[in-house]
Parts: sequence; C-alpha cells; structure tokens
Amino acid sequence: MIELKNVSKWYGQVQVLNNCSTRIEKGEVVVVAGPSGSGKSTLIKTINALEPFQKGEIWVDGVPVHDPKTNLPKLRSRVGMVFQHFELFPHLTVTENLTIAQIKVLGRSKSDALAHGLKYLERVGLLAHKDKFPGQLSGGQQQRVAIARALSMDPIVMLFDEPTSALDPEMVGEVLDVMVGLANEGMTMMVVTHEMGFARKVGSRVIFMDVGGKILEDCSTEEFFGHPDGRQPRTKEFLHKILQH
Amino acid sequence: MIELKNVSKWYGQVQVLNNCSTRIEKGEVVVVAGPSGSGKSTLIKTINALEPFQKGEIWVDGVPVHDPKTNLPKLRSRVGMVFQHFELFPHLTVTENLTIAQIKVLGRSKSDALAHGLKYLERVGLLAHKDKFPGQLSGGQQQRVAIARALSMDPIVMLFDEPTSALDPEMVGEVLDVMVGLANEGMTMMVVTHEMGFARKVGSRVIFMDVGGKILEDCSTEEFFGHPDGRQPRTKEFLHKILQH
Amino acid sequence: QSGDTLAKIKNSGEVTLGVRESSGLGYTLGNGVYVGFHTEMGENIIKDLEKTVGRPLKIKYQPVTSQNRIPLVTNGSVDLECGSTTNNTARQREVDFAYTTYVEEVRMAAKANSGIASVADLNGKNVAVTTGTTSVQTLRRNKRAENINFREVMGKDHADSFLLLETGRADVFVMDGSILAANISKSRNPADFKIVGEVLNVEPIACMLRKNDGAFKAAVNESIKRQIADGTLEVLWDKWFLKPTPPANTVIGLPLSEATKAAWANPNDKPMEAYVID
Amino acid sequence: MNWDWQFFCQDTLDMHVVQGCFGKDGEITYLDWMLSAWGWTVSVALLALVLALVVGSVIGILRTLPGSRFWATFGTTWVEVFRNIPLLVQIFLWYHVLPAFIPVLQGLPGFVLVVLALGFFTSARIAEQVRSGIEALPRGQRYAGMALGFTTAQYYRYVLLPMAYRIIIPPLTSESMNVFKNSSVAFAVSVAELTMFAMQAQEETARGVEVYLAVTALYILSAFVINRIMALIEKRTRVPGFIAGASGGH
Amino acid sequence: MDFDFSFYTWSLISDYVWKGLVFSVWLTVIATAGGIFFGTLLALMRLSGQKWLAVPATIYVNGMRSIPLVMVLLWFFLLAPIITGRPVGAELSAIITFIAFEAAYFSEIMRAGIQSIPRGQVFAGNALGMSYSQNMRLVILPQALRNMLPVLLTQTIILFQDTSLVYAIGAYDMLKGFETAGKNFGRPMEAYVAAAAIYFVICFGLSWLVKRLHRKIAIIR
Ligand SMILES: Nc1ncnc2c1ncn2[C@@H]1O[C@H](COP(=O)(O)OP(=O)(O)OP(=O)(O)O)[C@@H](O)[C@H]1O
Ligand SMILES: Nc1ncnc2c1ncn2[C@@H]1O[C@H](COP(=O)(O)OP(=O)(O)OP(=O)(O)O)[C@@H](O)[C@H]1O
Ligand SMILES: [Mg+2]
Ligand SMILES: [Mg+2]
Repeated sequence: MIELKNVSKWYGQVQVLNNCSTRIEKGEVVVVAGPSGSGKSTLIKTINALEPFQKGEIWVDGVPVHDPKTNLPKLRSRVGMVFQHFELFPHLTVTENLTIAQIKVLGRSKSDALAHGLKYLERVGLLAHKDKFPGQLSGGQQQRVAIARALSMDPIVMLFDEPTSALDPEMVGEVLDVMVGLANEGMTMMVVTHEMGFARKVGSRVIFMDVGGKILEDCSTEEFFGHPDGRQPRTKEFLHKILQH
Repeated sequence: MIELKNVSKWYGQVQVLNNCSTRIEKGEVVVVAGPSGSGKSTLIKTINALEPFQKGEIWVDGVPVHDPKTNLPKLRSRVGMVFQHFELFPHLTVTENLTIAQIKVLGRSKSDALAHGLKYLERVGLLAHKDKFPGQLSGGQQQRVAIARALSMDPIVMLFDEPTSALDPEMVGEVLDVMVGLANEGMTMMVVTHEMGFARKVGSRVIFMDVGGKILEDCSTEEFFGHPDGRQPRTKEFLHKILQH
Repeated sequence: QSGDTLAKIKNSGEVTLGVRESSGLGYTLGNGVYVGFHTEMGENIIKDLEKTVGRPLKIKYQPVTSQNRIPLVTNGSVDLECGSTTNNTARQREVDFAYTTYVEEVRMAAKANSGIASVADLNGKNVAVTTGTTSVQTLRRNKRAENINFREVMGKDHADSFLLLETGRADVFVMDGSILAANISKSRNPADFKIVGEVLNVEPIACMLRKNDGAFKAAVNESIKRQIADGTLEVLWDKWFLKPTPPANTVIGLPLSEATKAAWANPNDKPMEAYVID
Repeated sequence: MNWDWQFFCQDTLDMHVVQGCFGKDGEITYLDWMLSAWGWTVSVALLALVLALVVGSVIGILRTLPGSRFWATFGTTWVEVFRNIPLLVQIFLWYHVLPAFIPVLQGLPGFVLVVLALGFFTSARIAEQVRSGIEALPRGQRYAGMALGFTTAQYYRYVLLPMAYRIIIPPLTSESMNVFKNSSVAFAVSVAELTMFAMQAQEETARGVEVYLAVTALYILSAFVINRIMALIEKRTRVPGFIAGASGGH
Repeated sequence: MDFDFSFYTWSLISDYVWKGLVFSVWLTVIATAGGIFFGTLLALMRLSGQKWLAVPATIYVNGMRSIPLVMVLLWFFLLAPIITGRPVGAELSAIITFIAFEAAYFSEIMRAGIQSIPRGQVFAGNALGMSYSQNMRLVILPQALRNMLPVLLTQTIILFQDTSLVYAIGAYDMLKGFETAGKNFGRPMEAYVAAAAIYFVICFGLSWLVKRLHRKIAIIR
C-alpha cells in the first residue's frame, strides 16, 4: 500500500530525514514514536507530499509520489490526514468543513457530499453539532470532526499526526476511541503518537525515530513492548522517560 | 497559611467559583484537579489576587486578600506562581528573568539578586544556560527556569497552574522531578495538574472541582485514591476517563 | 510634443480648455461650471476656432493649478489655457503665449484702519503671500532692494492668505490686484479692507498654448484681436469686474486699468521682463 | 522631454547662474533653498514623530489599563477624533479656527502648530498600534508580572511594553515613513518645507518636472533612511530564539 | 470670531459638495476594491518563494510606499500622456493612481493576514487534495480577509481622506467642494468646520459599521 525507499530530506543544511525505508501493508496500523524534533511529522507529511523530499522514492497505492509528473492534489485526495491542531477551517461550519473538499475536489454534488459527510459525522457521534462553527466545539469534538472530514473523502489510508496531544486529558479518550474503532474495521493507518496504551492495544507495528531523522526501530508491537532488551539504548531511555510518572 | 472562606466569583452572569472554602497548612502539597473550565486556574489565581472575586474572604499568611487596602504587589511578591505556558519574559536573558523582580520589587542589590537567582538556577540544573534567552530553551527547560524565578523571590507558598500540560511528554518528567524535590523539602504548594502519578506520590491532599466552580472533593490523597467508593459520581467518571488509555 | 493643434481638434471635434478654479480671472461655481473674465474669453476664442476648422467644437474643461498648468500644456492634455498665467521669459522657453489680454498690477491689501500705505511701512510687519505665485518673488526682490525687514507668511491659496489678513496673522496681503479686489468684495465686511501702496510689479497675463504651433497661435490671436476690436472684451470686463457676479452677487469694482487698455490698443505678447515699473 | 537642471544653480532673485551652485554672501540658489526646505521637512517630521510616539504610547496604554473606564473612553475618543478628520483639515482647524477660541494659539508659529497637528494625527494611529501590540501578548505575561509583585507601572515598563514595541516595529516603520510624507501639509501653515519649495520654485523657474523629480527623490530618500533606521532598531532589539509576532504552526 | 451659520444651505451642499462627495466615495470604493485585488496578487507574489515574482513585488511595494501619494498622482497625470500619446483625464488618472498606490498598502495588510493563518491550515487544505488556487480561495483568503478586516478599514478611512489629494490634478472631490464654496462666499472657516464635521461623521460611521460587521463575521475561536 505504502512504500518508502531511502527517503532523505534536508532543511537547508539540516538533515531531518535520513535514509528512511519502510513498507505499510493494507490494514496495518503503524505507530510512529520518538522524541520531539526527530522528524515524525515530517516523515508522514512526505507520504502525501505535503513536504517535498530530496532523495529516495515513495509509492502510495502504486503512485510514485517522488515523480514530478504525479498529480499531487489527486493523490492527496485519496490519503486522509488528521493534524495535532485539528486544522478545521474556522470560517466554515462543521457541515461545510465536511463537504467543501468533496464538492470542489472530488466533484461530488452538494447533496451527495452532504449525505456522505453526515454519515461520518454520525459515526463520530457529533451529528447534533452539524451547524456549529469549529470554535464552538471542544477540542475533542473538533478532532473528531477532523477525522470525519478526512474519512468523508473515502481515503485508502489515514495519517494521524499527534491527534491527541493538544487535547485536555479528559478528551483524549473520546478521540482514541474513534481511532480504535477505525483500526478494528481494518483501516490502514499511520499514527504519530505518544499514547503507548493505544500503540499496545491496536498497533500492528511501531516505528521509532531519533533526532536526525533516522528510523531506529521498525518492528511488530509485540516485539517492541515485549522485548525491551532487544531495543536500542536511545529507545529505552525514551520509553523510560515517558512512562515514568 | 492559606485560608479561603466562601469565595464566589462571577464573570458577568456566569459563576465560575461557587462558595469555595478550604485551608492549606504550612508544608502541605495540595493537588487541584477537575475537568476543563471547572475554575481550577481561577481558584488559584484568586489566592494572590490575580483575579478579583466578589464574595468571601481569603487570608494568606494572615494578610486579608479581599481587603481593598491590602498592598497587593507586596503580597504577590511573597507568593510564587508558575504558569502553564511558563510566561518567562522573552526579551530578557535567563539571568535577567531571575533577577529583575528581586531588584525592582524586593529592592535587592544586583549582586545579591544574581547570587540568589543563580543558586536556584543551579538547583533546577540549568546554570549552564544562564545567558540564553527563553526562546533558546526547550519547553521543559523554560518551565524549570520559571520555577527558579518564582523561588528566587523566597515565597512562602508556591502555586502551580498545570505546569506540565504544555510540555512534550519527554520533558514532563524533568519538571515533575523538580517539583517532587521541592515538595520533599517541605515547600507549601498548591498544584493544578492532571498528573495523577505526581498527586499520588507527593500530594498530601486533593481538591476536586466541577464545572460551575464548586469544590466536590477535599480530602487526603490516601482517601482520594484509596477509597474510590467514597467519591462522587462525577469524580469517578473523570478519573475513569483520564486513566483509561 | 509640438504638433498641429488645429488638425488635432479638427479630427476630434474637441478642445481642452485649461481653466482656473479660484483666481481673479476665472473660477468655478461648483458642479463643473467654470466662469470668469478669462474663462469666457477662452470660450469665445474656441467659438471663433469653429469657423477656422469648419466644424463645431466641444469644450472640455480641465481645471489647472499653478503647479501643473505648464506640464499639462506641454504634454498635450490641455490645448489652450486661459486662466491667470503670467507671460515671462522663463515660461516662454516651455510654451507660447497669445496676445496679452490683461495686465495685472501687484498691490497690497491691508486693514482699512491699519495705517499702512506703502512698502516703506512694512518694517517689522507680517506679510501674507500665496505659495506658488510670482508675487513671492516680487516681494523677495523688494525686500532686498528696499532693505526693509518684514516676515513672509505663506498662505496655501488666496483664500487662505486673505484669511491670514482677516484674522490678524498678517498685516498685509501682497497679490495681483484682481485677486485682492475679488477677495475683499466677498469678505464679511468689505469696508474693513482696502488696496494700498505702490504698484509692486506689472505682469502681462495671457492665454497659454503649445510651443511652435504657429497656425494655432495665429488663429487664437486672430480671435483676440476680433474681441478687442468689436468691444467684446470690454463688455466682458464690465460683466466680471463692475457688475454683480455669481454666486454671491458681489461687485468686485475693479476699473479697467491704463496698462490693460494699452495692451488692448496694441496687441502684443511681450513677456513680463519687457515691462518697466515706474 | 528636454531636461534642464541648470536652474538649481541660479540665484533666487536675479536668476543668474552661480559658480559652484551654492550661493555666497547673501546669494541663495535654488539648490540652497531646496536643501534648507529639506531641513524643514526633516525637522517637522522628526519632532512630530517624537510627539506622536509619546502621546500615542500614552493613549495606547490608557486603552489597555485594567479597570479604568474613564481613561479608556478618553483614549477611544482621542483616537476617533484625530484619525477621522483629514490631516489638511485638521491643520486648518489648528491654524485658523482654534485660535478663535484659544487665543494663545494665535501667537504660536506655524511650525509649532504643524508639529502639534501632525503629531496628534499620527498619535491616533500609533495609539492603535501600541494597544494591539500590548493585546497581542499572551494574557499570562501580565499575570506573570503581577505575580512577581510588580506594580502596574512596573509590569508595563519591564514586561509588557518591551515586547509590545518589538511586535509593532513593522507597522511603526510604515507610520514613521508616513510622517515624512505627511509632513508636506506643513506648507499650508507657511513652513518653508519641500512641498512649498516645489510649488514656489516650479512657478519661478517654469521647470516643474525637474523640481518635482528632485523633491520626490528627497522624499524617497528620507523615507528610505527612516526605513533603514527602523530596520536597524528591529535588528538590534531582536530577541534570540523568538520570532516576534509570528505564531508558526507545527 | 463670529461664525456665520446661515452660510450652510441645501443649495450650497447640492451645488458644491454633493458632486465631490459622490466622487470621493466612488473613488474610495473603486480604489479599495482594486487595491485589495491587486494587493492580494502582490502579496501572493511576495509569499510565492519564487525570486522572480517576489523581488519585483517587493520593490514595487516599498517604492510606492516611499513616495507621497500626491507626487504619484502628479507624476502619473503628467507623464501618462507622454507615454500613451494622448491625454488621460483627471478622473481616470485618479482611479488608476489610487489603485496602484493603495495596492502597495493593501498588499502589506493581506500579506500579514495570510501569514497570520497557521501553516497547518495550508497543509489541511492540501491534504484534502485542494490545488493552490482552491486552497487560497476557499481556505486561506477568506480567513485572512476576516482577520484583517479592522486594518483594511483603517486603510480605507485613510484612503477616503486621501481622496482630497486629487486637487493636485484638478479633480473635484468633497473637500474641494467645501473649499470652493468657502471661497466663493468668502467663508472659508465655516467651510472647513463643516468639512471636518462631515468627514468625521462619515469616517466614524464607517468604522462603527465595520466594527459591527466584524463582530458578525469574525471567526469564532
Ligand atoms: N519549515 C522548517 N524549516 C526548518 N526546519 C524545520 C522546519 N520544519 C521542521 N523543521 C525541523 O525539522 C526537524 C523535524 O521536525 P518534525 O516537526 O518532523 O519533528 P517531530 O518529530 O514531528 O517533532 P514534534 O514531536 O515536536 O512534533 C526539527 O528539528 C525541526 O526543527
Ligand atoms: N476572562 C474571562 N472572561 C469570562 N469568562 C472566563 C474568563 N476567564 C475564564 N473564564 C471562564 O471561567 C471558567 C473557569 O475558567 P478556568 O480557567 O479557571 O478553568 P480551569 O479549570 O483552569 O480550566 P482548564 O483546565 O481549561 O485550564 C471557564 O468556564 C472559563 O470559560
Ligand atoms: Mg510533530
Ligand atoms: Mg486552567
């Protein structure tokens, strides 16, 4: 489904991705972890070419992302993405947020888009809020709308960039619940997160990155959590810190 | 040390503190928890009169905060406060951040203030960074400087408002470590936090607030965590949610 | 930019007439209506031009200021400017002038009870003059020649300068006689002011046109000669200086001067420098 | 278009060409005159700018003070009055109308009046900038200052204003350039600055295009110099590791 | 000083002021619309990251902002006929000059507005498959406009006041109307006081209206 081959990226002189390679199969849930600044966000943004990269190849469902001739908007419309700060469009209502890209990008009719969008809004339990503006919702609700927005484009894969780290602790649960549901239904997912509970529960694989943009670990969840001795020292230090208190 | 008697506060029509009363003795570490918007920040801000309140009385070390004749700047200089977003002064170096209030408010000489400030900077493990600007430090480092800044005023009590919730997970630990150290040395502390691990470890009491600004629970840490059955339904729901994943 | 203006207006059927919005010889009544001695004379000239080119001409009025009138004529925006432009040698290098149709005498206006009667009385006084006029230069020359010490106060336009006199910020207002007369006549109490003193300068005023366009200049001059000869100009003088004028129906009361009479008697386009002040 | 720049070397009285273009013993060339006019432009603009900065800061601060309705209303009124009437009209009111009610103004020279008028006009805009600069700071900064025991004056002085000014340097730069351009209204009250020079000199020399070109160049030069000075200030006061005003996402 | 209020009459207003007022308002509206349009283009050029677009735009914007408007007006009015070979009327000159001049100012406002939108919004639009222009039209510019509304207003008020500078090219605006009336009737003071009052009422009314509008369409955060 997704394949990265020796992807490297620099900001000016600074290397932020260093020869990253990995494969994600249909139905897998891959958790990406690592310290701040290690390039987790950058990595998943290269997958739908939100960030350009200078070296290597990325294939999404057979489409070469690195090829300058690829129609990137079209590719992106097939990859769902959820951001740390939700990034709902604050000047549009929830319904408009759900339908605008369906109408303008996929060319769906207004009524089709609406029906489709509301279906997913219901799925995340927010149908009652369809006419509100994002600013009138709590953080957890906004993130659920953002997930519904991505889903209503019928993506083949969903990318999540720290979807819960900007939320009040009480609201983390409601968003994770939606994500667990998606995973259980077989959606292909790549999730940057520090929620090790979530990783344990539904992750099929863990990718651990270190500062400098290197993939330090890429193994199954059982392997990652079950055999701490097999891990790199940096990984152990990190896990120790975030699980300490 | 601190006593609140029937404190109520309104923003316009909306009541955000509802008849709150409690006492904090010297050396106690009181953890304040509760859902977002329940008035936790407001409650601790009333203690050093950063937020005015309309009804009730607050006494800090025998000084009546509610009395319009009280010299509030003087009172505040004796109460240390640490904020969620650190609120270091970005245009001043770490050293200047530590000394400016000592010099301008307490009237200390420059060299006294410097010696005093650097002592606390060393205590939080950041002496090497004394000439940097806040923007050049990581979040965890900034928060530790903020704690040193508050401490260098020699406060009789320290107030913390979600000191770790704006931090990267990896950095939460270093700040909590400093706070645990303080608590163990006998500092009187009032801490708004969702870190239940910290509450369990060093808290002597837990105050739980609900939306509307009411204190639902006010009991010892053992009682709070040890006897879930004795808790209000709202408290149980909250604890369930934030401990779930 | 020299060219054949006659051919141009014949082609387009339009003449752009440069007019003034507030001077003694031409002003506006608002709403795009322009009137005054020179304005009306300019309209007469264009009527005569209709015969020359053999077709009716539409007049487009372009208000000009002393800052932009010369560039507008040279760049072709204005075909004929009949406002209150002094014919002098510096300008003759840029533009041509038709026959002199009005000879301006620079004088001073003062409060009637001020006791000021000549330039010699100006020691230690404030003298108002309007920015962007030749009177400033005149004043500067007088100042140095007579060795009198006075302060110049520059008004941004004539109304402003007159206000300086009215409110006491200035003791006299030095300017073209026609402008002084017009401002006094419109003031609240015309009797409070009078025009005093010697003639400080004499300036021939003429319509301005593009340089090196002999045919056009000849046609304009032909019309002016006609207007002098058949008395049209004298009637216009009467109408604009001796009878009530719109909008307030005040009478300016400026009799036809000897200098202007002389210019009419012997049509010429001599520059200011050729006039001697006695 | 045929250029002729020689008139700059001419004497302003008898129009003869002066050797070296700068007049000696009593002679004043058009070049001398233009440079002195530039001096007046710069003086008016700088003094008005200082006045505007002081008054604008005070008014801007008044509008952000906690719990002072009277002063907030006063500040709002000030801003609305001085920004909603065109500058040229305000100058006229200062020069001709106000002295009818406040006789002392009658005695003030045009220079002082125009500095006042231009200064107050600009102060209304600077007040808005100062206010938005202060309001752009996180509320926590105010709290942090208070919590350390600073008095209101102290936390404005040491905490809020240093950052607020840094944030508003870009609009302040534009406003400073505007003051130079707007100082041209001083001609209306008899200050012999560049615009008055342009109006008068083109009348006397009939070389309008050249005069305007020279004057435009001096205005651009003035605005450019003030722009560079502000850029230097911006650079010198830049806080390391902190992008003032920019709130970047992740 | 006694003020003569009998000077204000309806016929005076309709004869002298009305035409100028209409012109001032009309010029303001056109120059604001045109200025925002071209200003947005300039802002996009500066933000494009393409040197060949950004550098000319930057030079244009900074150059325009250094020249007094009245000089720009005069220059265009005087030079345009020489370039085009035929006279350009005062009104048309005023419109073109104002749009060109205001575009420089509006571009700075729009640039600030666009930059104030979190980068994440750009990513979000792109991630949904929107093209650059769709993203600008549907996501970024609507937010930038809303955020910048108060600043756009201030600039529009300045613009409305600056329309009086068209005196330099002989166009007839509201202030000119008052001045002419004041001159024709020998009552300049009364004319200026009236002008001050009318300007104040219009500008203040405008800012009040926009404040209300802003409250209505401001983004709920
Ligand atoms: N636009 C940019 N210009 C320059 N450097 C950048 C830019 N964006 C990111 N970086 C740098 O690239 C590196 C990787 O950033 P990235 O956001 O991918 O990290 P991350 O692992 O997602 O961190 P976090 O947990 O803080 O979100 C960091 O060192 C960051 O400073
Ligand atoms: N300046 C203000 N004006 C009006 N209402 C306010 C203001 N500040 C806070 N409130 C309201 O007061 C209530 C209590 O706010 P407070 O910040 O004390 O909550 P909190 O418990 O600290 O929440 P959080 O966990 O989100 O920090 C909330 O409903 C909030 O919306
Ligand atoms: Mg990230
Ligand atoms: Mg809070």
